[in-house]
Amino acid sequence: MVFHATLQGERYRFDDLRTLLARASPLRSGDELIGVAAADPVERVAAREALANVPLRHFLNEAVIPFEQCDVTRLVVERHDAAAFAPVAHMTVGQWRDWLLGYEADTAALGALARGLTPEMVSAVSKLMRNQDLIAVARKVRVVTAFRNTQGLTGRLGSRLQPNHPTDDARGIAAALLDGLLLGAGDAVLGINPATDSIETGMMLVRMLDDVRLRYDIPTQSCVLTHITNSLAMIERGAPVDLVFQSIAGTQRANEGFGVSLALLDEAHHAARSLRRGSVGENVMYFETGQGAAISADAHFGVDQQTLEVRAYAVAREYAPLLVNTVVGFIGPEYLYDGKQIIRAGLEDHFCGKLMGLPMGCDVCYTNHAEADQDDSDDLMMLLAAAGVNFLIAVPGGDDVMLNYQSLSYHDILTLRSIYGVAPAPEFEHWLDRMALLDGARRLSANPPRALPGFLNDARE
Amino acid sequence: MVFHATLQGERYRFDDLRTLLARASPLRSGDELIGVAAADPVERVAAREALANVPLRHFLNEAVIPFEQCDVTRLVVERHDAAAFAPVAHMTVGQWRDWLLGYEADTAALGALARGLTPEMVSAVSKLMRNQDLIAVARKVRVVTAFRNTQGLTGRLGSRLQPNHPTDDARGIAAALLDGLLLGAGDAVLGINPATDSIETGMMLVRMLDDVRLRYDIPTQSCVLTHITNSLAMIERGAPVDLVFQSIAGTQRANEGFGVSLALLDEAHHAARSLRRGSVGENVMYFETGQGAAISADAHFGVDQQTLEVRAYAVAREYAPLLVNTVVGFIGPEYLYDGKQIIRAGLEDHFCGKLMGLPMGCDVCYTNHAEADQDDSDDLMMLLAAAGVNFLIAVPGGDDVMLNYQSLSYHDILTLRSIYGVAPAPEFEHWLDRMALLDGARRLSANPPRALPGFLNDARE
Amino acid sequence: MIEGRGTGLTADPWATLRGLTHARIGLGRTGDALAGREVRALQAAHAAARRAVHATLDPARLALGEPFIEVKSRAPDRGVFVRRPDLGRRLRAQDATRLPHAPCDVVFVIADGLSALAAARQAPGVLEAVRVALPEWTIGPVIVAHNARVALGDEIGALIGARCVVMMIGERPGLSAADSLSLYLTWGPRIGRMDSERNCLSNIHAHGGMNHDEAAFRLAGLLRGARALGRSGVALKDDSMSARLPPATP
Amino acid sequence: MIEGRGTGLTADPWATLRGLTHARIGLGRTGDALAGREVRALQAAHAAARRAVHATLDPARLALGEPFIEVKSRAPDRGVFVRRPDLGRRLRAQDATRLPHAPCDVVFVIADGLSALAAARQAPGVLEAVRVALPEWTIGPVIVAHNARVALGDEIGALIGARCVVMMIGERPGLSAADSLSLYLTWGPRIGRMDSERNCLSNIHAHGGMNHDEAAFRLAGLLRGARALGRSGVALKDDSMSARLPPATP
Ligand code: B12
Ligand code: B12
Repeated sequence: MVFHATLQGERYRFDDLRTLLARASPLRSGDELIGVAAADPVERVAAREALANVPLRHFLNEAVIPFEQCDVTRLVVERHDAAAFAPVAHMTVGQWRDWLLGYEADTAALGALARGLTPEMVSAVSKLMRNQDLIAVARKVRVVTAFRNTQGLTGRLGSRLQPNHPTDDARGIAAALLDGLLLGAGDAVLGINPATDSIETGMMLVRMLDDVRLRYDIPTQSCVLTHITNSLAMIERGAPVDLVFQSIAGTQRANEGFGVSLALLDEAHHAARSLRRGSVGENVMYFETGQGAAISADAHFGVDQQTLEVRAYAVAREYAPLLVNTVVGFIGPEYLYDGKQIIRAGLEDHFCGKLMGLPMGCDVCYTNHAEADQDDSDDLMMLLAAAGVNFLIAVPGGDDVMLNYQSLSYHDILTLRSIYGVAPAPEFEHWLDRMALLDGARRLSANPPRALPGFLNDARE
Repeated sequence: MVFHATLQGERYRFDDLRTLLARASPLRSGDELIGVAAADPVERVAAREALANVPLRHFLNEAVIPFEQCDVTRLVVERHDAAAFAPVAHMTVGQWRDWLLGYEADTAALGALARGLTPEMVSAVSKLMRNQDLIAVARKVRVVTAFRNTQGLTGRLGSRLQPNHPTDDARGIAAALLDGLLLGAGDAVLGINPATDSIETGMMLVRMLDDVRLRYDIPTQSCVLTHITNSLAMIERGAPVDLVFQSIAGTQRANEGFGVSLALLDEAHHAARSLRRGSVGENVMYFETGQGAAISADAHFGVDQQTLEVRAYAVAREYAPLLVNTVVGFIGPEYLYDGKQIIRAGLEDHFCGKLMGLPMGCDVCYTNHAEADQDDSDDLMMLLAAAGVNFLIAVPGGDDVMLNYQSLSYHDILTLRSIYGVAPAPEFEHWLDRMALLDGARRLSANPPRALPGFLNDARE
Repeated sequence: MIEGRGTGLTADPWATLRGLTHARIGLGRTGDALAGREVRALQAAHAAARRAVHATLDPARLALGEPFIEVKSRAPDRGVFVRRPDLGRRLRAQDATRLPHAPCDVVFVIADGLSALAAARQAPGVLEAVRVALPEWTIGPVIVAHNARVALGDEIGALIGARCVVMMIGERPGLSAADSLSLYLTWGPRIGRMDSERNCLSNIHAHGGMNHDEAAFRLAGLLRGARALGRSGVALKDDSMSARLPPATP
Repeated sequence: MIEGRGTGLTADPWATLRGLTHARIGLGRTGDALAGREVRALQAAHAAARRAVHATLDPARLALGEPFIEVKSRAPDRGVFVRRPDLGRRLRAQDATRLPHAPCDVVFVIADGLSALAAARQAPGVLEAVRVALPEWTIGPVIVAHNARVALGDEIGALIGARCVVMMIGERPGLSAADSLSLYLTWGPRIGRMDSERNCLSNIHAHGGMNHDEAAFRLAGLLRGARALGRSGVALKDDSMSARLPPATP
């Protein structure tokens, strides 16, 4: 369908929904790269005006990527829940934006809506929102998941402990793991990106994480973020796999570029659940997404990168994940040029993911080829905490020595706990207490390595 | 004194404290303009390293602007309180940064320190801080002031209601004033910038604000932000002046450019206090500052703009102000180029002002010639709320139709109240209750103009 | 919860009040936030205002009806102009040597400042009205200045040998008025004058701002005051309001 | 409250553990925050890593000791390269026509990627070791590519007529290693190959990363596996660890 808007005496035309969405998107380098960004700020505002007038129902009729060419489109169409959609079915995107910000749209109302929403609707409404709107609405949404502890409760902020090492050295990883645990990180997951693609190394790491968990009786889950085919192989070979990880994207073609398909995700989901390793819940999947992935794989179909990102969330929610996080600043300036674009995208991703019903976390980060620095990360982590993000990623000192980028440090999580009055998952908080890692004011003590004795058996402590 | 640092094999030299401070400052266009910014990021880090090693005591010996040439330098030297300084007297800037972030540096300790600090010490330590540090320390500081209500209490966020009009039309101003009051703004001050320089118009506006206050018995204070000489004239002519306003800067020369002197400020302070119009307190001054003002007046002496800004705070605290705010994004991209620089400067100014003992507020804003937009303002207002800012400025719809820039809207203040759980000054909150402007959930109702009857006597309501 | 402009069902209680100001009062609200249409309206206005900053001044379209001298500051283009106020305050070398020494009471400079639009739309009208209001004053050649800041008038006034310079300069564009003009008056212009030595009349525009006649009237008052005082600045006040009844509120 | 590295008074309990990883563990802390010296150390490393992104590859300093062919992508400089991955994936026209058709088992491309430093420091050593590990393979001319992304190898491999291409490419510089190299292996290279059709060995560097011999050993294993399988990518796994005892952890 063709859309129009008149602004400042000029008439703008947008040839289809895909184009309209792209032109309405805030400026970002990825959309410029594939030539779908608005030509100037006035065209951008005109597109928003036109978009505000599109009925939400229209999104059920016009696909941005043809049904026949993409299984993500098919998934969205097939799984659309008309009953859940009913409360907003009569609205335009603009009216819906106002409804979302209204007082009546409370936690219950927003939660009930998720399955009625398509990614394109959610992406569309985010484009009509300022940063404060993205925060104000997202914080009303609660998505609670569980495995060995409960993530996403009000007043809580989870953290992934990411103890990567450039050669997957077990002792090097253990040292970084210990550092994080002593600083109270890791309730969302103890999650290692293995440097190599070796299934054997993966097995070794999974076992090592499970040993630590058992030895100290930590109510958390572990994950080795290798390719999903490797995780399947590890499960087959009897490794103690808690969570299965995979990077996913918003088009069938981009997922092929990642070496995955919906069937493969399904298989892995079932395999992991069959192990019944969760104690308080059965959410066994962990997904990462990030604006730009589909563009990088040349699998974007002329759709703007943010809409593509939300399509990835439609994939994710099929598998009832424990954790989903956008890697926002990780993919690089090719797609999010500077701190401003990263911050905006981080807030969008969190908002969109939550609205879609996902337990959204974020890797607040930047690469060294981006125009960004620690101040931008500080800003984004604070804004996400205000928005009620489920969990954040943290690495020793904020420097990932294997993936080569800067994320948050364990300390940053402590800062957020103090400033926003949030705590880790209740089961994990209880463990911190039990291990006497907290001081009288319930702040992390300055814990020497011996506070968790025997961690590296043969390293002097 | 000459300072050195070696970084990545290169030795850097900084000829004096002034230069060292400038090179250590985060990148900003104003410092580039006067040629004092670091040549590249490596030199900047080297300067920080050198600065970290400077003993705080050294700041008592080396002035960035000679004693003989600037009364602000003289004021700082003469008013330095050695007893208050004692607890940190043995530290370097770097050690002091760590001390400030430590748990022992609590509200009491930080409050006791203020009079022992010089602006250059405070500016120096801010340069060693990331955005999160600026927030984490500032939120520990409380500066409480009072006139007809109490500003700066924990859990509170004040707002200035700024109902400007391009021709000072009384009814136009009243309409904007009513809009703000119905939205719960205005506890910090009802403050009009008069478009013209006319003392008569000023008198008319002061009377009009006082009438409104009396008619509805609003526990707040009013101010017409005209030149201080005009305020003095108005007081002489018997106008009901609550607060005396003045823009101030960090050098004698820059203040001369503003048409003020310390003696003039003193005179006005005494004149305003002599009226004894406050009910719960006697803080009668209102100051605005902002990075770049001294550079714009060509009165910078080669000192970086942030250090100059903190020197303005040394001026402000002489007069026990009720309110001080940085206008941060207001002066323009000549000094703070884009959203990132504005956000950083806003956090710096708030931190530095608080540490100096001032009741800091902020005009979260941007001009149309800057590379910034609403998203940046959203970010900064959220970050300042996290930092515990005393008050923020708000105008109808975020658009000041006289000063030509975008500040926050009254609605933004409501958003911050919800997200950060903060309320206006207690006396004012009580008034909102009394006038039945709050709903059951203590949120501002959608109040039609008639909720404050008779506001514009002859306008149909 | 959405109320305010255009909800349709009930008569908008803000309608009358909105006639009193161009300020964005009585806006639609939802929850704590502004209604979406207001957010978009602001974004549209922002996009337009940003365009205005980069517009250039075309002297041909000023329709001045009298000769004028065109000069440029040292800022070569709009991009540099925005970042380098120092350059916008000085004439480029060739223009400094070209200006005639032509002693007079006052010289008027039509300057783009941050809104060439403002200079184009307001300056000619104000200038015309000022001439009428100051019959006894000798007025120097009209100067049209590009990429100019307020202080550029100091150098111009000094070179011409004028007793006073009036910069008619475009203010930073606002959302409601992207074409607002200010008049900055400096008695005894010379390089190095401080802002406290000038006076200012601002917000001259047609969207609820000061009109040309009012501006000319006030400026004339200030100029006479400056001449009487022998200087301009903080010591000189705009008391034109007391000079006539009823006070003008356009 | 400040503990960790260098507090002086007590022996640092983290000292031993710090020998196990280059990760920033056991850092000094104050309140919730990192100690200032750690913040500054990170800033210093950041400034250095950003410089590395913009370094260029000087083939003369590679000391290759064999002939090589130099090519460039369509990205004219480092600034454009960073923003335009599409251009970094295609040869500029003159280089596409210049490359010889020289069928072989594998062609190696030394590519700057995001760290020319990495290519310069690691690629020659790895290449030398790979030659030794693959005596029976025919190896095409060494290509040195500027402003190259991983997928540039697809076009190069196809033009040369190689059965397989190995990109030896600089990773994005990290704070601890600004000179980390990756090897990306693509069997049957042609424009349009997906990343799932490649295999990767990463983190080849001297700051606790994989050493050249280990990289060559693993690469040889992957190459043999790819030849046996007739393809590379997700289906091919790096199981070199099981091939020998004890497992190498440098
Ligand atoms: C950036 C990055 C990504 C981005 C790539 C998008 C982009 N446009 O940049 C995203 C987040 C999408 C990503 C995804 C994955 N990545 Co990755 N990624 C990296 C990283 C951090 C930097 C790569 C780099 O600097 N390239 C250099 C520049 C110059 O080249 P480029 O042409 O711009 O980059 C291309 C390649 O890097 C390629 N790529 C990225 N990851 C991978 C992984 C594999 C196996 C292959 C073949 C290609 C590939 O994508 C880019 C675009 O084509 C490296 C870590 C490192 N230290 O290098 C890991 C790394 C290469 N990725 C890795 C993995 C495992 C994955 C995933 C398979 C994870 C998963 N379970 O799904 C997915 C899928 C990859 C795929 N098949 O496309 C591993 C590879 C391990 C191995 N030895 O096989 C690494 C080493 C990190 C790790 N140890 O976890 N990745
Ligand atoms: C920006 C600004 C400032 C900035 C100036 C710094 C800077 N580098 O830009 C700051 C925040 C420091 C400032 C301070 C003050 N300002 Co002021 N300012 C403005 C504003 C918003 C825009 C000016 C503009 O666009 N200039 C155009 C560009 C192209 O010229 P420029 O050369 O870059 O700008 C110079 C002048 O604007 C000058 N300037 C700024 N304010 C004032 C005020 C007076 C009286 C004079 C003579 C000059 C002057 O400073 C700039 C640098 O030299 C106007 C509002 C408006 N709608 O115009 C008010 C405005 C001009 N300011 C005003 C006032 C009252 C003041 C103060 C006197 C307030 C006080 N009580 O202290 C002070 C001191 C001014 C001084 N003597 O220096 C009034 C003037 C009223 C009048 N008719 O006299 C205005 C109209 C706003 C208002 N109504 O409150 N201001």
